[in-house]
Amino acid sequence: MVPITTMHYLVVAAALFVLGVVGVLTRRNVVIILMSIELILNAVNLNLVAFSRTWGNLHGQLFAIFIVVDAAAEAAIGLGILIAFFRNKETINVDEIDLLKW
Amino acid sequence: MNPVLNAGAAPIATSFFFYFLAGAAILSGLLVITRRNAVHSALALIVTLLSVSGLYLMLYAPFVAGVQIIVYAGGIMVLFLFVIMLVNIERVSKERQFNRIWPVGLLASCALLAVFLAAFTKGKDLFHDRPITLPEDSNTQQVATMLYGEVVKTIQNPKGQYMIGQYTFAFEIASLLLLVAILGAVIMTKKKI
Amino acid sequence: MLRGSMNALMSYLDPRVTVTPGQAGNELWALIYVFVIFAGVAVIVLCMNWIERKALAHFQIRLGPMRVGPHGLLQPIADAFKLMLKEDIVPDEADEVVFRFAPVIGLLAAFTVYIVIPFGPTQAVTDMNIGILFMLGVSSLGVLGIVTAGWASNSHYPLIGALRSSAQMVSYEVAMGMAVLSAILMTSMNAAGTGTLSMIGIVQAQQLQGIWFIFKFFPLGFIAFAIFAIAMVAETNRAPFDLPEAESELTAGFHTEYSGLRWSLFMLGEYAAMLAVSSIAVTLWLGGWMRPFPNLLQGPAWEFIFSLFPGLTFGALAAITFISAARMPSHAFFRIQRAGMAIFAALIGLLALLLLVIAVAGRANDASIAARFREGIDYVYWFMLKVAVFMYMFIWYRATWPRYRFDQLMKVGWKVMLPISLGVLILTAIVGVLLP
Amino acid sequence: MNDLKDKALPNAVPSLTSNLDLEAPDKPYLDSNELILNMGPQHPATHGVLRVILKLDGEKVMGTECVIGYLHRGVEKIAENRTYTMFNPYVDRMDYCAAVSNGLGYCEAVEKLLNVEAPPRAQYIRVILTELQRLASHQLWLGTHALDIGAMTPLFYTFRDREEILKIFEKYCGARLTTHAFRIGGCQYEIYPGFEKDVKNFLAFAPPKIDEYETLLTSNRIWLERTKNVGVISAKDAIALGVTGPVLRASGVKWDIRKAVPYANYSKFDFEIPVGANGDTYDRYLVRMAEMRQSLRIIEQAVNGIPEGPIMAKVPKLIKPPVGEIYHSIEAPKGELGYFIVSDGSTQPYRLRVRPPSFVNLQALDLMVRGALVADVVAVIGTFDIVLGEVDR
Repeated sequence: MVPITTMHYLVVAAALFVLGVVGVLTRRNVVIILMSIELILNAVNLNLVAFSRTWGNLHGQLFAIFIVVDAAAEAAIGLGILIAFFRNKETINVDEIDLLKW
Repeated sequence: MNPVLNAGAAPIATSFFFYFLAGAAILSGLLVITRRNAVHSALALIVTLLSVSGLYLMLYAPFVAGVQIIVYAGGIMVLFLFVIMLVNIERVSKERQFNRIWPVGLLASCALLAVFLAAFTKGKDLFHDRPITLPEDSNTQQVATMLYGEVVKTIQNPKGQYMIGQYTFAFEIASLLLLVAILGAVIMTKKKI
Repeated sequence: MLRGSMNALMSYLDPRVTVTPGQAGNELWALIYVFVIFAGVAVIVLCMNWIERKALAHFQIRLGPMRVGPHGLLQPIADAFKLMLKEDIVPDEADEVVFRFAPVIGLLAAFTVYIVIPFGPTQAVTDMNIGILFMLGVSSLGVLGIVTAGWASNSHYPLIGALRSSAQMVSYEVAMGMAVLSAILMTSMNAAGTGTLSMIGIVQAQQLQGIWFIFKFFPLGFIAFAIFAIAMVAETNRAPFDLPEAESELTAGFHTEYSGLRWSLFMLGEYAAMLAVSSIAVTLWLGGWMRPFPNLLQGPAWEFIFSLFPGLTFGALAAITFISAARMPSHAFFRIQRAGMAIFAALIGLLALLLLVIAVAGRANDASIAARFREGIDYVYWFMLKVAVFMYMFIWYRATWPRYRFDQLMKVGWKVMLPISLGVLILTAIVGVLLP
Repeated sequence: MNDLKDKALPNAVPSLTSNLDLEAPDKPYLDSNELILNMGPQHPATHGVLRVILKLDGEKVMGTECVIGYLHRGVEKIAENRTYTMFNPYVDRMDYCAAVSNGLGYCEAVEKLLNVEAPPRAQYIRVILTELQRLASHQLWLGTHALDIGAMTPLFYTFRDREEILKIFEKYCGARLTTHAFRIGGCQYEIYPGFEKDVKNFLAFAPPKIDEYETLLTSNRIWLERTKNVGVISAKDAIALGVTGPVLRASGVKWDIRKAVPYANYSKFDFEIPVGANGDTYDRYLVRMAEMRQSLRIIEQAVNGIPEGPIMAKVPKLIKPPVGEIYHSIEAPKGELGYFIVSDGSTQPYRLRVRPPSFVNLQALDLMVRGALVADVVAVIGTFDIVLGEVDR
């Protein structure tokens, strides 16, 4: 069997990234779009950690931790916006959120 | 001490676990973007997150794996589920699931995939797998050192001297970011302030 | 293959082994530990079921189960059979897949944490570098089971229960994490300044510093411990924080729609989680597997005296059982019950005898297998004894206190426990720096 | 959350039918995160078959609507087809937790209609039994109320002690729950030998037990948080809604029919009316606890002064009251229990109307829980001490 190399991890990360992009670009439900963004961030994290191992230092892992922090902030804000919007417009579909104000 | 008794844990069945976790991650990633029901998507995303944290463990990044589980799966996803239940509207899952420009989006994603494929096939040599393994035992300690700094004790100075870590500033900025996020979320979700 | 296995089996019994099977790469022993722990947890949950009902009953001047077996000893088994035979109802409007899967999530989360619980320096499946982080993370996954169960039931009471539990567990996790952090901070207060997240490392740090962390920097350690002890009750949804399943408000909360085996999985998960969080508390603050005064009362004589404790405890249990068998009314109706009780006592007595024999055989610190067994029994005994205190407290709380209201629960979590735990954390850091 | 002051509800009586605003034309059926929760009729905390429809915003109660009648047996209609004597057992089935009090009220009402009075000995027996019943009813209330709030243990303590009262009932008349202890004109049974001893034993037995309940609850922090400022009702509102009994007294109104309109010799006994100050759930708890002690006081005076004499007044075998109408009310454990009887001179009442305390008190539910949380609804339902047999009749 082929030994598992960094390349393998990169391919997995790329696949997750593309799945996330597809989700962001095609879905209507804001919640699922936010989840797709989490998918993208995870793909990036996986890349960073894989590179961290390749280069033998911890900077990649540090970045990954910062991205996790960022993802937490993003989820809180995104879901906050979502709830505020849902309260006013009773919809969570992106293509109905086109008024640029409420 | 007998080296046989305390042999370091050599990873077993690496490729099996890698393919298993990678498959689980990608498959549930696919489910995330295809399910009608947002709760199903969220559950699939949890599986993805756990698989990815398994992959981190295989990459000798136990601290990141732990953070991934505790923050993502235990925190963020509970928040997601909470919000989905709060805005639980039946009709969303019966409506059209994809937005009007979905062909464009899909096309763009395909283009992105093509770029990735091209990069991987053309630039295969760029990503050599070096036989470097990170020492597992001190991972947390090292991460902590880089984030917060450490107290260095020498013979001349036994009380120790504080060394600022490489990322201490970024760490403080991150905490500020979180504070702003908390305030923003509270202000936005509160009905009356 | 077989010889290799035998070799692996025997080599780990060598008393010179100082690491867990997971670290030693001994998969066979790791698997044995996994099976022993899982079977042990299942048995303890059954026992807990009986003990809780009995203890609660005696708190409330009742007798509790008395019919199935002497003093209702077989009641948990009868209940388990009943639950297994009951119909597994899935409501029509429920989300079937999620509904069926939800109890398993909670159970998985509760059982996975046992991988890193150190019953002794080598009596754990493995020791992780991120042990306590792993435990907190995985045990926080348990809430997903509750949330999905509540949502999938597609019914109002379970939904409210699920919302309550998700808010509650996320809130109390914060205070819990802060309390844990102050204990972790204490591990780093040695000459080298190296802290650890590993569960075994935390206990060894207590051994090294010669103090249980509950007494360290008194009262800081104690306050952190108290915060954890409160938060862990909230995390496991037990009274007085049992809002997600508050039976007088939400009928049964998130498991209203569940029946039979799936319902019992929730119960199993709840009790397993109780054991797990109690184990964290014991590991972090009460010296884990260490017997009382390991540094003060040293020497082979003390070792021997303390190693008699497990056997004596079970001997006392056997004696109590014998006495209560003898004190049963001398009516023909109780004949079988009395015989059953006597057999039960005899079994416990045999166990006690076995433990005593092992204690005596492994008396000296020689390199015999008996010595290793004796050590292991000692460690597990002291660990489980400390855990048992917590389990009793859980029952005691339930008998004593009314239930909190949701907003009060949140207020206690965010406005009382979090500031206190943060203060303790900061004070611990300051004191740790100021005191050499 | 718990601030009931800025509630947008005037002191007027809320209309029970439009509480939920379900039919408001210009509003959508429900707001985005509002929820209709159906509490009951099968629910552990609704004390029988009360059904409360709650409109919730998250956990906050926006409105309630009580649906009653699941236990309706048409007691008042039955009365029109029974003779006065035959109807007597039926009243026991209304408030089955305080059957003796119901019987007392009915018997006294008919006696008033007949213009006879029970002999003093019978009056004393009646007082002892009724006050014992009040104690038993309050104990039952305390156990279930505490259970609703999540404290399991008091239930078993109160049931243990209630058992002693029920034993006295059983020895006296053979029944424990639906006692049918009194007859029109007095009592059917003479007290059994040893009755006084039993009651005196109970008088010595009960006070430490009441202290025991109080140690579990009165200064329990969680109990205080769960009951203080929960379900507050002002004296004005309480009077406007016709609330009576401990619920009214906890709001600070010193209204007890035993003192206000004395009946059954109550004027001869020395006792106090405990009142509360804030009208919250905790005050109602304290009032009832104090009432238990006052009941013991009354029983003590009564059992030491049982006069000799007959136990039955001269009442014809076939009761045919003169034409007329009468309203007579007593202070039942739950509040004012009134009987309005219209007699057409025949052997059967022309019309009999019961004013049950639980039914009237239940009106205040919406006022008390609006703006509170779901858990408070349970606490407030418990604090009314409702019995659905009495609400639905």
